[in-house]
Amino acid sequence: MSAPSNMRVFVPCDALSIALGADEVADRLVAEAASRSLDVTVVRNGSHGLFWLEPMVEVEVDGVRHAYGPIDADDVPELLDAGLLEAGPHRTSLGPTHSIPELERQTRLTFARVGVIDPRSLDDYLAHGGFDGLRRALTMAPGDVVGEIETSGLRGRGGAAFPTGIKWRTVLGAPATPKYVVANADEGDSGTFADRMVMEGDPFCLIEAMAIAAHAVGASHGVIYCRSEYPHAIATLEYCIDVAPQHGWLGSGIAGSGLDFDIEVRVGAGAYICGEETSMLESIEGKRGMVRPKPPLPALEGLYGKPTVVNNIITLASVPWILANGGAAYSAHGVGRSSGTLPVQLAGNIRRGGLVEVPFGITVRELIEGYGGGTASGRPARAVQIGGPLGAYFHDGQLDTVLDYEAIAAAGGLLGHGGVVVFDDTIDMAAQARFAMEFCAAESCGKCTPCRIGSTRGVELIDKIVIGERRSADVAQLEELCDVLEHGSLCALGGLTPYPVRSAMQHFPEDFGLGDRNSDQNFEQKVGESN
Amino acid sequence: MTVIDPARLVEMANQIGDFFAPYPEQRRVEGVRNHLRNYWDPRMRSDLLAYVADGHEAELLPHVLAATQLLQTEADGRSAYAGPPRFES
Amino acid sequence: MIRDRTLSKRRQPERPSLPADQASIVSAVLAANQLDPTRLLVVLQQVQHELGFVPNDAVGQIAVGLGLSRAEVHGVISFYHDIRTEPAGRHVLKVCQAESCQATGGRALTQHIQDVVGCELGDTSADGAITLEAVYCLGLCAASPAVMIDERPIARVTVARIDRVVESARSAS
Amino acid sequence: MPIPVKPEQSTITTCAYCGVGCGFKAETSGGQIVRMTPWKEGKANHGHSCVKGRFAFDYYRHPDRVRAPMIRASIDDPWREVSWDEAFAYAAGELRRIQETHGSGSVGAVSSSRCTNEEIYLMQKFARVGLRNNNIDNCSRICHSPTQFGLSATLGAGAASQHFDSILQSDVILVVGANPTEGHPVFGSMMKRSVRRGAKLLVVDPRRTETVDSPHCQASVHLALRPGTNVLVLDSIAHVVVTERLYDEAFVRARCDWDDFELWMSQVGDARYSPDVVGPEAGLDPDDIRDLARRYAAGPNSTIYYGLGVTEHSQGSTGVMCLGNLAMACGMIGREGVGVNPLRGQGNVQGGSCLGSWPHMFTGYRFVTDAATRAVFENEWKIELDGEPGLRLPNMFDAAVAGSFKGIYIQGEDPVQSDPNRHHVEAALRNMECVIVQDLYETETTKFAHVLLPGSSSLEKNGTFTNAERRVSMVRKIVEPVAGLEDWEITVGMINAMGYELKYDHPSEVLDEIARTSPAYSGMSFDLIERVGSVQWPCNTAAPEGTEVLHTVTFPRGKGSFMLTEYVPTKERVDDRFPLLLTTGRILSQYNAGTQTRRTANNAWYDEDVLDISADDAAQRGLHDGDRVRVVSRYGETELGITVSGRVHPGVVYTTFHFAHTMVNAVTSDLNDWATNCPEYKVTAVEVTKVTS
Amino acid sequence: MWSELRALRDGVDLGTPPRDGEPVTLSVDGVPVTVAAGSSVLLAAGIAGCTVPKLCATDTLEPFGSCRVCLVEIEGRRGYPASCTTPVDDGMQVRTNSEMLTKLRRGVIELYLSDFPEGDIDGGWSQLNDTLDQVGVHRLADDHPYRSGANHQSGVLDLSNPYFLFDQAKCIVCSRCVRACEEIQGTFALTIGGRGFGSTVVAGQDESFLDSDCVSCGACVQACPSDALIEKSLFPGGYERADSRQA
Repeated sequence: MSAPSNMRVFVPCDALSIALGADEVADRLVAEAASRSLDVTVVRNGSHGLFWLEPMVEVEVDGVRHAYGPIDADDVPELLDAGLLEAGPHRTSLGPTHSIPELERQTRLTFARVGVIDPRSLDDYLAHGGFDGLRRALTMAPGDVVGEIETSGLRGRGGAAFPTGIKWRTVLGAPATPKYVVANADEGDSGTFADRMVMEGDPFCLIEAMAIAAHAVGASHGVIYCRSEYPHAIATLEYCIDVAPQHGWLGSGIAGSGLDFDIEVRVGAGAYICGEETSMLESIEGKRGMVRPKPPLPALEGLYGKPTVVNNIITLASVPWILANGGAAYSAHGVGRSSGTLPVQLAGNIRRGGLVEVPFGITVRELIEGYGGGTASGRPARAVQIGGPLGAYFHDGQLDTVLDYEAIAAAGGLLGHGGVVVFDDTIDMAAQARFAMEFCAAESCGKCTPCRIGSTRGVELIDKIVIGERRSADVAQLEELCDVLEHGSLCALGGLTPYPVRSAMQHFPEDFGLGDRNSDQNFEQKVGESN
Repeated sequence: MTVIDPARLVEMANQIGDFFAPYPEQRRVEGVRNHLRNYWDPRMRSDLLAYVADGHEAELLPHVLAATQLLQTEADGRSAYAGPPRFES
Repeated sequence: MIRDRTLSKRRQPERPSLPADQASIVSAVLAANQLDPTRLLVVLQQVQHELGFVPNDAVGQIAVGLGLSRAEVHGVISFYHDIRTEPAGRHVLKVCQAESCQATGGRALTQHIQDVVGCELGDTSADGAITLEAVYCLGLCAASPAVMIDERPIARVTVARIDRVVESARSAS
Repeated sequence: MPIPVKPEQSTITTCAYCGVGCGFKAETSGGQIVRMTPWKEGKANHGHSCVKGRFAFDYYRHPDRVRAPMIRASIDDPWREVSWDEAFAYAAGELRRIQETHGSGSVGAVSSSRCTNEEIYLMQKFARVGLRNNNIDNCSRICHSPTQFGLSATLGAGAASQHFDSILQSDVILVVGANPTEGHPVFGSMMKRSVRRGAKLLVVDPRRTETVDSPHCQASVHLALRPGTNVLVLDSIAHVVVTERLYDEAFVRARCDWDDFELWMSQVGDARYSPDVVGPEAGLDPDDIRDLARRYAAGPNSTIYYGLGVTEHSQGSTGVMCLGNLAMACGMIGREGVGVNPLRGQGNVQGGSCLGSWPHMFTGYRFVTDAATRAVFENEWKIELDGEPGLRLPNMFDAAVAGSFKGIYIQGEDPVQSDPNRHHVEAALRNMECVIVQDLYETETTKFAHVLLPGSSSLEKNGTFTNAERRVSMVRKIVEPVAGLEDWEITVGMINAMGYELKYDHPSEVLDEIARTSPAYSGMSFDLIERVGSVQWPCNTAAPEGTEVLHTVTFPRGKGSFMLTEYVPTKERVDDRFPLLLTTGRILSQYNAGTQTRRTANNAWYDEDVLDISADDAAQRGLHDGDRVRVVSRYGETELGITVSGRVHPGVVYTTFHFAHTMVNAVTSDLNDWATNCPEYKVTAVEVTKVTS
Repeated sequence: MWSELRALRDGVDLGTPPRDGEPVTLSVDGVPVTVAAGSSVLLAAGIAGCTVPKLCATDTLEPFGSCRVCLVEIEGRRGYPASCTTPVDDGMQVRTNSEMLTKLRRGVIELYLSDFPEGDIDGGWSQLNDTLDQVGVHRLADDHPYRSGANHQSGVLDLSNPYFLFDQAKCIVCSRCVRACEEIQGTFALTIGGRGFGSTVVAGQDESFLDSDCVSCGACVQACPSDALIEKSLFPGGYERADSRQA
């Protein structure tokens, strides 16, 4: 049997894959291949998001990718012995990648290329439909590009769910120049990592999206504001925005058109609040990340006081597909006012944690049980926090809630950036409520009074409630404080912190010494109604 | 006795002369003359005239000297005051 | 704290200046950023990258270089947790404190790390080997709990795993 | 419990410290001022303030205050306290005696810009009706007299063309020889506000001042010229405007004398003013000169603010004319956001200029040689007036040294400390037979006085001030004058003692008299100012509430006139013995000769004059920060501490003049402006050597 | 152009700078009022004679929106926007009082009082006193759960400037001093240091006022609503703190 020539073996370069040993696997593969004189190219792809299988190694045989995982570096020799390069059988064999059930069942529009391509390879990107959306957009009038986004029904995936088309239309109509496109990559919510996966797995998609936005609104400069906790994403982005202009995809006269647009990466410095768009703009301007009041809207007075598109990474990453395939094709997915797909991130105490891109309309239970396989600990799931640290805690009786913006809101929560964090029955929900206040206190910019002082008072009150000396008075005060935070805060950090606090107290009163919701008829009165 | 040291008066007059030097001849002389007429205490003017007349003509710039001669003529003729001053010399 | 120096008359307070080698590094960073005040945060990050921290004595130079006041620069430094005004230990171990890691035993892990390293979050071990920092999410939540040592992420952290990490950080220079 | 005292009463008044003229509320409790807070309706400050006006008011109750009139026959005698009447009688008697012996012109008077318009007016009236001569001058002689001369010559009005707020509509701000953030801090803040809103700043100044470089305020172009080369550099800027045809021909044709313009073009257009020639001589990069000229000419709205860095030169008046020419040539005059504006030093320097305290002019800049003007005052005052100019202040001192001038009445000034060539001034005063000084404290000058009249501070009297934007604002009595009389009452007492009968019940009557005799003030009255807050002259039937922007339709002189501004280098030159050029200025926390501010806690910031020297020059002389040095010029010497500073270029040293013991004016030259005798404080060749104790 | 400066009236503080825009008519508590476009709802309310309490807003500074006591309700809009940062619109209907607004304002004031020296309120005449009067809360009840929480009562007392003092115990971190130093004076000598509950007003690099770049113009003192920055001359007997609850 002659050794196969120029085989491509894929090992993810995604940060979580690396955190699970992918670099060691890749190094070992290169070393082993060399020692065996095998003609192997190790490609560092993004992750498919099946993190319980990472590090996952793939080999491409006759145009089909076959997966193995999870692989430890020490497994590499035996994997090669088992005939990896011919997709031979091994105890870690997963079969053709596309038929892995958790992947097969997804609807990957935004994440279609993530895990498939070499993120740093422009050729790979182009070979997988890259820049099709931009090419089409450049043939359209800016207003028509915006129209396509409006047709798609795309709403901001960062949390606020504001219709992207309306935002772009506002910037397009703003007379002031220059205009900016800012990509919010300050993905700070616990339990979310979709932005990171795009930046690490399909960075040219973000570049393409920003260029489309630039064309659509008339912007000349783009900024990607990425949190410092993502060094791998930053390195990948910087590589790609360096490469793109060399091939005419950034800079002056993009793709032979009249579009001039460049992008700069700015790195955060450890401030969750800078994920709030106005705070982020301040930070990009080199200032303290203090929240600005709205109005003025950033769309009219954003970066340096100029009209600015500020979009989340996932929002932007959805744009090239929409332009390439049409807004109507996108809005064919989803339910009601929640069009398209949502990349859900399964995290916390979950067996099969990872990224699941599905159309809106799936239930929480389908996600956690169907995709996630239940808790990692094997114990019963007790609470699920949806939408990051400012999202509400759901109890086990609410798992059939449908995942779309309106349904989650109706259930007293918010979808946020699509993070789902599962907790088993060992969790102390009073501690979680306290943490919500503590997090608000730690990350408050300090501008508005409810958030600046209220968050600290909140921590103190929850401590008092748990001690229980004057529990009813303290609970009443906490309720009042939550009102002040929710309705009086300048931005969503203070405004949403009551969500996890109230939901924890409402759904898990026993953890606060407030009786048991299953046995105590009056617990609702005790903990008060959260509107 | 002079009211001020004459050397100082000559210095001041020549400084005024420096300013008017670039003007055409007539405006140059009249400029100096008007300035001395409108801004100088009459005792300073007469001291300067007396000093110049005392053989110190060479110490003044030629057009300043010409201006002092205009002033001398006016003083001699007691000609009436010629109206409000003009700046443009 | 009471500050009262009404009686000390002086024209300009003496402000210590940065050692020349550090000052020239700061100058280079400022020049690389075109003396653009909107790049203050970038400048601070780069100075920290070069010097390991942003010395208080560099603030005046940075302020003048960018056309800002010392107060503004101080305000920005004190806002961002990443910017340090004292040198860190040889290694920085960031321990995630957020919910996904809490759901997977993160609180106990944090306590264990503090015990093993011998200092609280925010402090540096006595031997100067490790600085512990709280971090709110590393984006590794599908395999919590997670930490990051220097720029190396580690997920699905166990006590045994962290002990090895700490040990090798201590022994490495 | 730290509950603050609540003031019982609040009175609106005007700060006397600088030419900005901020409105303040003086808040009192138990008859004493407990604080001064800025008045939000003050049109010069809009509720803002600086460390002087806001806080440095305690000088008024300093133990050093002169509390009673005093006289002495000889300056070697001790002072003898006397009644006001005795003081007036003695002083007037002495002046009369001198006039009888040495002639009518042997005595004179000097008014103070720290006094009110009414008081300044009364001082010139004192000279004209009391002394019966025109020997009256004011302290703007040593600061902004060239402004009055130069702007009158070109535009026809010796005052700022704009109001302060106008700078918010400027696109380009050209600051020449001024440092507003130190000298005129509240206006400086307004300037910075304009810069933060996008106006571009161009600075011509030998020093890298705070105006050039401070947080959020950086000059786009800074011409750090060699001291003394103002006119050369301004002509070079004009050269660029002319040769690159950046001028506004339509404006010039419509508004200015075209023949004079052509004459001017041919002068400044000459190759000798090319930036390539001027640059090396002035120590500048020629491209910077071009850059500045182009930016100024491009506007669209470019304005000029300038200070003593322009006027205190042997070509001070010429420098001012250069600015007037430049503004006219580029059409940058006669609307909001443009103009030419002097930043005046003392609280009422503009008033000092306007109110006739000149040896050659009556109120409103009308010549004493003009019979019609004289007739107005002769009619008002019922007395025949002298139709020839009197002596200027420096000439009075010259004459005193020469022995022909023997008596002087000085109101609120300290020429020994503030006038050029200290030794000359001292010799002059020592030569006099009667020196009458009216001041708050004993000063360097009172050492030579025979009569000491206790003056009243601006907190102790009623009247009006005119600020640098021609704005007349109310000064109100907050506390009683320490010796019972307001300054205007003292001057009235002196006039009466000289034998001219005169009576006013209130200073408003003096302003009424000014209005009757002066067209630019004809609509002005205390009632009007009370009603509208403050009024910018001209105020007359055409402009019943005053005029914000001058020259909108025509110039007061009709067509604007381009003056020829040939550069004549100062005679003050560096050489091997005196290789450095000393230039002078002020600092925020101290005011002028420091008479008031040195008697407040402002010394916490700055308690002595310090010499700024470049690192190169310091190193060459083995000097270090904090060393004491001897500063020697051709005229004298003094000792100072030094700061090694990046704000001055090699070859230039700089100091302030706030402290009497420093005696900076013992070093400065006695060269002065060709037109007005304003001293050349900004250029003195010196050497600096370390003092080894 | 000039309204922001020239329309200011002494003794009257409408909370945000007057503007020059075209006239806009709205109603506040049913009272029709016409103001220039670009004006804030807070200013319009003041002109309509409806006093909305405020702390961080003053008409010499640009609106900031931090204190959250000037919240109002606007017909057709969600939530409780801060009236200082909300520009007027034609036909806008504003309510300055409701049960919820009262509750929110009291809630915010209680948070302030939880970090303010109790003994410095009675007898005071600061703008904070006015606001407390308007909201109708002057102290926390003896058994209020906010008592004994973390506070800044042992913070910096800066007596270095010869003319004014800064007592952090009385600082409500409204940033008016910082903004005055920037917007009015243009010196930028002050900043907020830290963030969140740890936010404090600091001069320079957290040094004394005298050592900082402060030029002692007094703009910060003028701007301070809570007498944390105040003239020393108003304390003839010297200044001592009322109480020093330990942090």
